[in-house]
Amino acid sequence: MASGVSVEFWVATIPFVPLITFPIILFLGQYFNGKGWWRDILKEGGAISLMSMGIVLILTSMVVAQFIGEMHNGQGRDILDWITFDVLRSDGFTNGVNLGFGIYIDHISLMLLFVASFLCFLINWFSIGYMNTDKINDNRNHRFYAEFLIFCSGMLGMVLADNFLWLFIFWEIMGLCSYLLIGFYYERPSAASAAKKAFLTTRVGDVFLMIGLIIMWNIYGSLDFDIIFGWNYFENPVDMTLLKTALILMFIGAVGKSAQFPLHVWLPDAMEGPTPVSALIHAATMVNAGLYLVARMFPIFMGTADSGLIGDLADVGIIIAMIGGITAFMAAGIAFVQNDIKKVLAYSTMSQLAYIFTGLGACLWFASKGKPELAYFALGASLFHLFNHAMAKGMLFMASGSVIHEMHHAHHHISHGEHDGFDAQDMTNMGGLASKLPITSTAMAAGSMSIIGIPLIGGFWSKEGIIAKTWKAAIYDGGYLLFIPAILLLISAGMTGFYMSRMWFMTFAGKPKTKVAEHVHEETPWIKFPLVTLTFMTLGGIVFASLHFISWVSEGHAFHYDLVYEMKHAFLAMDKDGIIDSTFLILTWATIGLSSLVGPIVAMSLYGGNLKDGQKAIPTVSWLVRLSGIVRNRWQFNNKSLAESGLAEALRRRLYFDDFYDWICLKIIVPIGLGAALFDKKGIDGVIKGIESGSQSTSTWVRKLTTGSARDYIMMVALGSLLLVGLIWGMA
Amino acid sequence: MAENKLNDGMYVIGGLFIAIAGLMFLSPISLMENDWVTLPLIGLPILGSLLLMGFSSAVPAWKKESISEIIKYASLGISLIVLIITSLMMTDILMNVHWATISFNQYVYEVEYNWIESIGAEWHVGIDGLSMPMVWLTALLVPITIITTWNEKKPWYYHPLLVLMGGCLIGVFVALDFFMFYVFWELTLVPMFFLILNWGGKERKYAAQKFFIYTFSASILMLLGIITLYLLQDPSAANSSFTGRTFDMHEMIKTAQEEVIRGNIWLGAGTQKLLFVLFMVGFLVKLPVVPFHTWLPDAHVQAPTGGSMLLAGVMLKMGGYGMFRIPISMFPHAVVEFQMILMIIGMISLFYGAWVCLGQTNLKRMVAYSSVSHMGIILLGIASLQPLGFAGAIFMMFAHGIISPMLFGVAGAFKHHYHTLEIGSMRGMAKHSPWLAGNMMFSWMASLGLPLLAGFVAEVAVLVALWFEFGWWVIIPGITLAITAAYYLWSMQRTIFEGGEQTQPPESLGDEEPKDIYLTEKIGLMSLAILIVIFGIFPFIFFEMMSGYSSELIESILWDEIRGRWG
Amino acid sequence: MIDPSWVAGLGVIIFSIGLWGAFTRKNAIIVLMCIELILNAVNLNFVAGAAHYGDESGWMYAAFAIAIAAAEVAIGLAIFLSLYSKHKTISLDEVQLLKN
Amino acid sequence: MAYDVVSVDGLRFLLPELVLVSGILALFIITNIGDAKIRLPLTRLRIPALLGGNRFKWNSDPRLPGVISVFTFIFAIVMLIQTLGGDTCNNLVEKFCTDTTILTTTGNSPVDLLKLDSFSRLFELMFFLALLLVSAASINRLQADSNPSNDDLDQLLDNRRQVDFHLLLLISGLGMTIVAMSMNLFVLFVGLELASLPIYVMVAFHKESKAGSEAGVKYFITGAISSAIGLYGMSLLYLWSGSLQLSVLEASWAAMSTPETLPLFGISLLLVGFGFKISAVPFHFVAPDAYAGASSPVAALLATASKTLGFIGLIRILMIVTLPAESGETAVWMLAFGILSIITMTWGNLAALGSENPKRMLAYSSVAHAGYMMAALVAVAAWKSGNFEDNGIMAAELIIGAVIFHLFVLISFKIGAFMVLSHLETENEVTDMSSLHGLAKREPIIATSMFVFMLALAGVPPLAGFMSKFLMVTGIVQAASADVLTNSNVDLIPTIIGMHWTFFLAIAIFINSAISLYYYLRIGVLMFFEEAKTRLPLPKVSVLRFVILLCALGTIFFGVNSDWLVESAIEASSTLF
Repeated sequence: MASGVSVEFWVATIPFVPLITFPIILFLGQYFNGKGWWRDILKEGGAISLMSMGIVLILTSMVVAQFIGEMHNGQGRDILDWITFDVLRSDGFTNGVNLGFGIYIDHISLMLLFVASFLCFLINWFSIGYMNTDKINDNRNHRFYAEFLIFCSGMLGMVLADNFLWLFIFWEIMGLCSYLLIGFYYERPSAASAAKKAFLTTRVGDVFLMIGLIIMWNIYGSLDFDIIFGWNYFENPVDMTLLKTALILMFIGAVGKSAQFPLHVWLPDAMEGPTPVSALIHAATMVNAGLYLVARMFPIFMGTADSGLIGDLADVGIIIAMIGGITAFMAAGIAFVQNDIKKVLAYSTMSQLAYIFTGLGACLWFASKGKPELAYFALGASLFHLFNHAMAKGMLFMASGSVIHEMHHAHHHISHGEHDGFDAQDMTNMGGLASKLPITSTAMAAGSMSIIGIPLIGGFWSKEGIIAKTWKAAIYDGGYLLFIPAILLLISAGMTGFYMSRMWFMTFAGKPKTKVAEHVHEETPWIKFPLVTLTFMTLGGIVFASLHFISWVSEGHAFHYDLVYEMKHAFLAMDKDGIIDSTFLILTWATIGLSSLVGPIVAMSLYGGNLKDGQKAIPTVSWLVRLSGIVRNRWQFNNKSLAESGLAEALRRRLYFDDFYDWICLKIIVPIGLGAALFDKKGIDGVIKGIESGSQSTSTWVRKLTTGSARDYIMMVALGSLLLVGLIWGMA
Repeated sequence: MAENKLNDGMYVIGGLFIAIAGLMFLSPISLMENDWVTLPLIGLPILGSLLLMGFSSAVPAWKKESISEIIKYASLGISLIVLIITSLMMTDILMNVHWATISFNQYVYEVEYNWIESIGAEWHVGIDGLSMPMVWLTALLVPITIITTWNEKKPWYYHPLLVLMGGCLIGVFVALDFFMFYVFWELTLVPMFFLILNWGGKERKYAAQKFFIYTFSASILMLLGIITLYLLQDPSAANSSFTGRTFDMHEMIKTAQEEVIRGNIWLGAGTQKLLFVLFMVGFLVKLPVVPFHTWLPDAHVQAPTGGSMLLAGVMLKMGGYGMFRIPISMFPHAVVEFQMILMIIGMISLFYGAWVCLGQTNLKRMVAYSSVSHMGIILLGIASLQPLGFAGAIFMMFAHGIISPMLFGVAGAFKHHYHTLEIGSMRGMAKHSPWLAGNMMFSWMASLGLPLLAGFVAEVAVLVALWFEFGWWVIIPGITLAITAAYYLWSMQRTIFEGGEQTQPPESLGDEEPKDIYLTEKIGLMSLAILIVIFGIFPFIFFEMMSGYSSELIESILWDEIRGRWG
Repeated sequence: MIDPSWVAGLGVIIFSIGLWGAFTRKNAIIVLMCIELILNAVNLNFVAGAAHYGDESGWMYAAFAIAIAAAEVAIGLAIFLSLYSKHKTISLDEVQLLKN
Repeated sequence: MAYDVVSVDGLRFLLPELVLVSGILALFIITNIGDAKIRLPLTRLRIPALLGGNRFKWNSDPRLPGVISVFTFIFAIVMLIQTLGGDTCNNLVEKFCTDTTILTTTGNSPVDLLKLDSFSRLFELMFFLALLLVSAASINRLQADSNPSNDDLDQLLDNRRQVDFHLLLLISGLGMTIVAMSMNLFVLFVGLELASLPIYVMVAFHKESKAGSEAGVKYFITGAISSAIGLYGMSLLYLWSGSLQLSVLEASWAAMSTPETLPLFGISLLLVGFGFKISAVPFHFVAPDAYAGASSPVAALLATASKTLGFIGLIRILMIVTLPAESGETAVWMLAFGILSIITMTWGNLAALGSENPKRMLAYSSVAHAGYMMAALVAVAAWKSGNFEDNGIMAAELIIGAVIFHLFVLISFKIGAFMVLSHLETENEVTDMSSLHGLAKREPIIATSMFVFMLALAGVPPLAGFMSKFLMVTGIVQAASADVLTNSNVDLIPTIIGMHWTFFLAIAIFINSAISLYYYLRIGVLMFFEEAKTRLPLPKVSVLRFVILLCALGTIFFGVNSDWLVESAIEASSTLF
């Protein structure tokens, strides 16, 4: 990997490995379904796909090892001249404009590359344990693995692409896979409709994204990162209003993909897909694409600010932060009342992604205002949160999958395979599972803590950074509008503490609420490995931070990132000169208090409780269960009135967004379509039919003039002669 | 028995190959002029299929079944020969011709013979970057169509008719003489008329007549344009002609180009506009655009699978091809003047077509309207007057040419196996017929413009060009993309998906077991799918050629006008 | 000698009578007679012209016209006969099988 | 070169007509040869008298008259070709042409009587071909047995009916050739009557049916009135100019400085006579009735040869006599004919659209075609009214050439279509479309031929009908638009408004073509789509089938390889100007 060519080759190979593997699985599966060796040895394609992902992981690790700490400035390399053409402008032709595929490596892409391939591998592993042991999937797992692989190649390709067009292309491919995988259980109407919803909602965003890209192209004459990021705004001034518009349009695409307000409605429904899909696509990787896109805009903001166009693009940052804040708050609120374990996680995903968006918004705001250091810090915090969230949420989903899987099996065992409307995902059916599922409960606890932001655990560092930078922007840098997202984020931090704890305690603490929950068995072996791995990844966030993680994205700006400084900075709001900022000290502790104390304690008091007598939990979580028992005994809330209030109902109805969109579809869009069809049939085609019938009736009338009487004919001849005489005479 | 039949077929194909080889090497024309177009691409399919049909009609009715296999293999053989020759030509062109350097109005494989000397009509054929993809597309689609609809009724007429159709279509695409162009233009109607009339659905009688009359009516206005243009030629150009004039497109384009260089408006502004309108009416109806589109849904819904495949795949492209070959290459002033109108028509087609799709309950009707919608993109590409837009429009012609046959092939297979075309008449097709469902999904995804499938390239190119020229108008195509996704996904949900644990085949199936597609259908559809992917990932195979052509076209004909308008 | 214009004027009158009669009368024979009237008007014109110009060919035209008229009558009557044998009528109003 | 018409030199040029005359005589004699013997007076020798007595089996064969007339026509065509060529024209492969020869009356001051040039010879060829096809198609079937109740009568008559029929055909042919050749309006008229009178009879030939005699009466009465009116118009012209010699009339017309009543009335009334022949609206009313009542071959004759007669007359009158000598002047009849042509084509097509009787449909289609050709004639006047000498002559030649071409190729597809109906008549009377139902399944070749004829009538390329329509429209557009279109820098709307109004005739032709396609295609649909009552093939009538195939081949041939015919037609029309 010393020479450039081989680097290019190895990196470019990464997305193609799964791309080549998927048809093999698909066609083998189509023909050898049900064969013993196919089912048991190749795990209906799971083994092949795991192998493929293993190769990808190895390649990725090699690439990351090669470039880590070295690649401060991104660099694109062309691989394929996709289409070449000329552009005509008023000043003449630009010849040989090329839209090719190439790879672009910088720290952002390396990080996401690693996240993607690592999680893809683990979740593929998990899938073998999860999918292949469920009877409902028999004889169609090959489809799952094939689509899974296309997704992986889409994700990897998107991360590596060296221009916005190819980013968009792979982005769309992921969208397709998301559609296919959500609709994996296509026979369920809910799954089919969720798949459609996901595709359409993201498609709406994609349309804007595409228009945004087209405008970008118009502005820069190219979509290559190299060209756009290296643009000299002095020599080639651009229309800033147009650029702003383009960026906002692109952001709308990101909103759709990352399920932000108001295009968020698809994500909860997407949980209809198999749990590994939710884990990978709808929590860990694909939804990050929007974040990646926004992060990719960063050099543009820096570039404009460097060229003296300070603040011209700041509005974009505010909009992004605003959307993030609203989504974070809204999603957290809705997550309060969800009983479906996956739905809670889905809203949590939405909320956490919103954090990252807010962080990125603040980052872009700083960048545009010409404050690179703060901008880099915010960018680092956001991307770090992305990393933490991906690891934690991937694990949480897998753990929830484990729970669901075992619940399902237990139910199957008890009811002897009959369908009685039992919902294996409903947390009100669970309880006390900590004793049955030791690894799962541990993993879930770790993941939840990371998401909540319990101090010292992965997510804490990044979340803290995001909130702090948002406030910083709001308070010190004149971004008064940013107060709104900043306040919302702060409140949401507490809410996160509540709903994540609620989920954990409802599932694992207390007494079993149903018979099924009592009969749950231990996890299947394939599930354990990824959970354990990810638990370490999650808890070890600080390790990554101290491994100069943030400097990955800082492009050469040296920060003092040693552990001690990090600690001081985080907990005491001390800057590098040792001065403590009291405002941020308060803010920091408010955040910690809200998220780590208030939220969890309220949740414990409402949903916690000791296990059934005689049941013991694994030591890693038993303290939690016991703590919840204590809290519950001490403070007993009666939340009945609140739970039955209109607000709770509205939250349960997801704040009526789905109803509203359904109303738009069914009452506006579909009627317009039907109306257009009717108009086409009766109006436009009616004219044609009218001409036809008109000429038919004219024909009848004309033929009636041929009366059959010779006298009439003679008379007509006579009249005709008169007519001729008249015309000719008159003419002369 | 089956093997016996196969052998028969092989003999027929072998015999045909030998006959063709003989024709090519013994025919004085081919030998002397090195003419690879006249006999192999046009003469062979037309004469061959007429011979086959004549042979079939001579066989008494009760014996016809026994010759059906021979006829099928013979038709397939002819179409494969054409495909092989065309592919060789294409490879030759791709390897040896650099489209970026070859100048506008230059052709390869160009041959010229006298035809009707007294009026100056010639048999003039040639291939350039515009026609090569179309010719290859036609040559490709005919065998695929034959294979896909291998089991059609009355194959002794059906398959030769497809071959005949292919020959006529290639004639349109290679013609460089207006007379020849028009003759083949109208000739294509006849086989399609019979395909619809004899193998179509319930309303086929109405549909066949409507199709014929509608498109014929439009193209006679084009004929008026041809005549007017012909009369405006220099009356001393062709001495052998009574009128002294010629129908040669090559000459006319050359004259137009010279006038542009001199800074004149060839024929004068008003005349250019008049001719432009006359020609465009013919082409727009063929394309078709709203509001001249209503023949299309009727024709498509009633046409047999093979007919729809060729109709949507190639016949609609005749309109787009004609626009590039004639009005755009000859009347730059009018093109620029009418740019806005073209764009608006394109927008209406695109947008309105998509909305109508949303309201359709018939699968084929929906796909037909989606064709209308996609043809709007071609018009938009043209209206953009950008090299990229032109190249995108031409690529759209090609891409839609491989996507829409698959759409119709799938719809036809659905009709064949489920006896219905109603969307929502069934649930859970993925369970009953996974191959059919898979192909259907693939084709729909391709049609809604999924990246890395052929249609996306064209859409992106056209949208970019559109923005360059018209700015925010691009929002309408953008919305249309979403609507396109909506109607396809909605139909997918109601046809392929759902259905619960139990199967829900449509009522029209009665007690029959739902079946999956035949091997032949699988081969045909999968080969189209593979092509869609190949041209989606490697569009440059043709795009370079198209973009070279477009740039040359704009640079040598339109540039002055465009610059004049920009001031 | 009478001025030829008087002869021609008479021709106009006869022509008009003939034409008028041709489509007002039902009986085929009478219509035939009306045709003869028109032809006679023609003859008058020819004769008048011949007299006026001293051109002998005019006389010949008239002679030929008479011959043609005769042939026409012969054929006409034959056709009427065949009509009568099938329809039992020669009234033009009563043969209207073929119409529209 | 001018010859005396009754000299040997002159008659040499009339060999085709002489063949017809001898054919007529032969038909008289051969069919009457019998075994009657005459005893030589004073001897016991009984020598065969040949005429009279019982006829032999061979010459009472009903097919014999047909064979004789077919061979007469073939021989006439051979003779015709033999007279072709000459100094100015030596390559008949390139085009049909001949030197101009004028035949004059005998006497001291010879008057030009007949003119033999490419124009008249081509028309003669057309007449002979049409008559040849009709007579060939009538060999195997004539209405001899159409009325089975009269079996005994038919036995008695043997082939008398056929003899009559073919005799009429031959006589009619003679008349037609005179029309083609005449240089004198009255001679033309005599020829017209000679051709028409047998046709009246032939229309009524179907006398066993009510429809036949009715059609005969109507056609006769209306035709006679029209030709009488035409003759009256001619007499007015005579009164005006003192001669009916075309050249004299042309000169007098050119000399006329202000419009005079007499010639205008004369011309108008003359046009009525020809208008009836070509079945222009409003003189067309009887045409559908006649076509429907007559047998199909006769109807075919009406639609081709008879129409051609009318057009010869029109071309003579309109193109030679009344066309202004100077360009820039408007012919008096231009507007009238323009209006009539549009009405004619539209009326014909609209009426044909809903027609349920195939013969009536073809009749109306024939009316429409007359309209197209009239429009072409109007265009010639249009170029005269414009100011472009060089192109103008060519435009006129092209237009008249197109009309001639059309009349020529009509023989292939119009006769072909009627022959198919004739073939159907061997089975049942063709009174509505149902007899065409499912023909494709019974007789694929015949049905395909019929479809070819229909497409040719509609003007679909590459068939012959397209070529003629194409040429006509080319001529019209050229005449109407040349001065507007060249180098006009005005905008679109002024360009359209600035067109000569005859340009819209071209558009009218196109619109009508579109309308007409509807009913032509309908025939195809009926044949290829509808179910027939029976799957049995039609009775074998080999000559008829041969004729149909010949027509189909001709239709395709003259469409795909029309060069020869186009050259010939233009050559013929160029002799006029």
